[in-house]
Amino acid sequence: MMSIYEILSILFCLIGGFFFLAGTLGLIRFPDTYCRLHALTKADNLGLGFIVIGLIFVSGSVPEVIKLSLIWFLALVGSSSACYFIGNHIHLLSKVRENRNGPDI
Amino acid sequence: MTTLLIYAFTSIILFSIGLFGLVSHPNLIRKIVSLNIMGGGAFLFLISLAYHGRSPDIDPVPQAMVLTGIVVTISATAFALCLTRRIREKTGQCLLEHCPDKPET
Amino acid sequence: MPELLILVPFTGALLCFLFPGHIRDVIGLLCAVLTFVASIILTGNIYQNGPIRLNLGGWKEPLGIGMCVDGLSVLFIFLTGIVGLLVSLYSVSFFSKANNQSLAKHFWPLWLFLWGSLNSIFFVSDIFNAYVVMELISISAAALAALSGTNASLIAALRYFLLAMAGSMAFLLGVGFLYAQTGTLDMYLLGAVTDGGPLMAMALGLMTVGLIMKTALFPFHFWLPPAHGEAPAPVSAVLSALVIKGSFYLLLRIWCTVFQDTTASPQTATLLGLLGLTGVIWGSYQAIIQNRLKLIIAYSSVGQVGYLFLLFPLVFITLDPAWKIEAWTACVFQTISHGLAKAALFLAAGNLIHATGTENLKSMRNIADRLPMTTFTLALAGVSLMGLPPSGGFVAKWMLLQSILASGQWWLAAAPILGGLLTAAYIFRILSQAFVSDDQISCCGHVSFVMEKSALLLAIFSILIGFRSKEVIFLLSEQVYFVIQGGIIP
Amino acid sequence: MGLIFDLIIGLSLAGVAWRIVRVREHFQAIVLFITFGLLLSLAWTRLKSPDIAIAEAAVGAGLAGVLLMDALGTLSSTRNQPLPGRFLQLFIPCLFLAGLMAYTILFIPADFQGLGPMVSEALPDTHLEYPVTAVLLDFRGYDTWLELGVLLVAVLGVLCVRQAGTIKGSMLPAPAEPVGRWIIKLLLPLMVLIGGYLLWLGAFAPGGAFQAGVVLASGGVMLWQAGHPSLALLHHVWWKILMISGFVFFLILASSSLLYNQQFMTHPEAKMWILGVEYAATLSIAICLISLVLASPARNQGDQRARKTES
Repeated sequence: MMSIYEILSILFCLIGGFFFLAGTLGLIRFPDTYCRLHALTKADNLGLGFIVIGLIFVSGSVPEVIKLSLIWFLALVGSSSACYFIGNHIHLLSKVRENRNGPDI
Repeated sequence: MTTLLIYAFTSIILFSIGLFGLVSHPNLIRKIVSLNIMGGGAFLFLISLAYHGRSPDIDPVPQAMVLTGIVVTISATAFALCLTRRIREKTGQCLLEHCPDKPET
Repeated sequence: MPELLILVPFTGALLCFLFPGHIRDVIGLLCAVLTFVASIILTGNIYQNGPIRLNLGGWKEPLGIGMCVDGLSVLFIFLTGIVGLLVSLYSVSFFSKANNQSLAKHFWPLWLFLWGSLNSIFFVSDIFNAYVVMELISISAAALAALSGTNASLIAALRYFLLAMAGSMAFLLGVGFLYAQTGTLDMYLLGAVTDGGPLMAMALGLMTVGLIMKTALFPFHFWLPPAHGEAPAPVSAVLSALVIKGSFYLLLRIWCTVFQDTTASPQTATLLGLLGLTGVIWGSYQAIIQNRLKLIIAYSSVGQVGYLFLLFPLVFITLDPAWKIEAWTACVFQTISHGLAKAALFLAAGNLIHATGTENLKSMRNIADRLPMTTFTLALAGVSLMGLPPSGGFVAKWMLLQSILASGQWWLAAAPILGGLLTAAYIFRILSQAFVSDDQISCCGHVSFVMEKSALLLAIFSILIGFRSKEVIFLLSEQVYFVIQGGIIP
Repeated sequence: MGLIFDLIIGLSLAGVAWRIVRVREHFQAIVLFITFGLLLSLAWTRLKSPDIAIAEAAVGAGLAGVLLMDALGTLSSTRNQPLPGRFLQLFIPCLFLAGLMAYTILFIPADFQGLGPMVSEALPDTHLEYPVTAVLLDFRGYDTWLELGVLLVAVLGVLCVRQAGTIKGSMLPAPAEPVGRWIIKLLLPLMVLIGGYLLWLGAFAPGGAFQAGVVLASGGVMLWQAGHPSLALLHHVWWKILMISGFVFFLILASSSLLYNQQFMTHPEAKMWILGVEYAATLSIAICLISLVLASPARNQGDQRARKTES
């Protein structure tokens, strides 16, 4: 017999899994890097958040809850800044390319 | 027993793949990456043994050996990469082919 | 006492890393002298009192790491001590030259680290510890090989280093296989395990291949000539005389203690002997056709290393224990006399190159007139390499030939005979250029007293060791932890 | 259930390794290598070795990735590298070797014991509660000492290859980025906290000098990557002293054991020295790893080239 918490936990983890799947699909199918970044950071963070919520339901103690939330928070910080760096780099690269093409034409 | 077998087989495969990469790739960075895969294989073998031991706890000796090994390998990798960069800087390529020195002053 | 041999060089290396300028030379030299004295005392100690074993941290063997010091280790320690001291003396003078000054800063800490780790590999009695020490040796040796900073030396150093790392990885996996079979890491406990089995055989294969890669046995010799030939003279001397001996020592130790009774098969031993034989002929032939002095000497190392591997078929196939011991002694003797002679040759070559400013054999004419001392050194070291009496090389090759004939493996006799002739060919090639008088070449730079004398002393030692063969044989047959016939002295 | 998980990890490890070796682009290979490191640390976790998982995640995936990326950055053209020829000549021997070793593995004795029971028996004598730390710092302290030596020699070797006197020359931070500065402010205190926590934990739970050292090192590398000049503020003499501190601590211990006429490398029975060794080792592991990453010979030239292309 499963408790309501366990059922909720499984449900949230499944939802999280779905978002991860969607994010991965986006990573594979989207045409350029900006879109891919978009898919990765948004969908995956959401997926991770749902999984964390799902795990919080079955966690035993308060420190565990804090640790889980910290994981989500750190992943958010990491992925958003990584997204910024990648996006910025690509932006700069395209600018350099434009400049290079300019005098050639 | 079977967990041991799965990981031990994986470790052997990793070691051989690393060896194959080391001998087949002319590029130095790829050679160094392959060496690291070889190292990963050897470490995995030791840890799968540690897990396999009869006592209830994991055998700590292979764990300590692998920790030592990881630090040794990263030092060696850093040193090899530094040599590679220096070679790249001086000869303009990342290969082990001999390149005559510029006449020294 | 054995602890000091590790502590002193390491302390010296740290101090050399911290202090600038001339203090560094003084510290380095002081440590070299201290280590030398310690190695002489230790050798005497072991000669009189027999082997000792230390348990580090006071923990008994399967748990803690042991250190074992026996006749075999002290012979290598002794070799390292002499070569180390004289190379250190030489380098004080060598690196004080204007164009080399900045190199001394890197040379001293690395060299002392290398010395300390070589000493600790000669005490090794734990196979994982051996892996760590080998990495220490490879990194410091590769860094030293890259010291001169030319393109060729960088590439040679990296090639050596990649090979050495691959060898270490194979060794590490071998350690894993041994641990899986026996659950211990101590060499002597491993030797006490009697059931062989495929795990032990695989471990033997992996470890042997890993170590012969580092020792530059024939199919894996390709890294050696460039790495040793491109380094500065004192570094080449150390690399050729000591570093390859470190991995050879480990190979000997492992074959004689861990695998002797269980796994070492005649086929593997024959294969190693065959590779050694090929190495002798191929290396010596290559040495003859080279034109650069240091490359000749480096290829000669390939050849001389080949001799060492004749030990395996002789010791592991021969039946008569007396001849086994003879062959065993011969090969270790060869290691020592080659180490001394090769170091002398490289240092002398460094003097010549320093004086003439070129490495080309052809443009080194008439040096006998101008650098008689260095020419004499070359000749003396050459005598030992060729194996003419009464040098150390002669004793080694004579015993080797005797035991080959006694063992009935006739084909092995090709190595000392052909190898000796080919060695004579390239040594005379160097010397003949030395005596050609050529008035057009007028040089040359001044070679300092210390540089000439330290090379000469090494050459003299390589001859003199021939007169001390009794003591060496005693150390190798009585004062070792294992006996050649099999089994362990409790 | 566990077996399926093991199989998935094993297969993906092998698959990723194969891709790393066979993929055309170097950049892709390095990204895959970072993935490989993460997968390996997953395997360590599964094999109940959290210490190694931490170290692998920080070293194998983190620092090695930074090092490789940095080295790759100096390669101008990474695209369209031809795959090496002679595929079969090399592949078949490797396959043969793999088959041989795989066959050997079947002979691992089922009653394999290892040294685990012996360690737990002797554990009370060490005054430590966590066996891995006890093995590292006490039973096999000599290995750990030499391993600190390997780190130090690698730094010396890097200096030698660069023909540079100190690590200081390359300590110029990367150009500052607003987001980078922000993330540093947020994450660095956390990393220092985690490092300290791991260090403190080592006496009785997974954690210890290595793990703390590599986490601190990753923090330091991040600090530098983000363009923060604080690392360069440390005087180079102090830098050297911190770098050798772990090795020196062991050296002092080993020498003092000789003075007391005890066995080599024995220590007085006090927790103080173990703590001292751990702290010193952590610091020197961190500083040495940071130096290894920062001492990149082509950096200055590469920056100049980049500036040229920008202007």
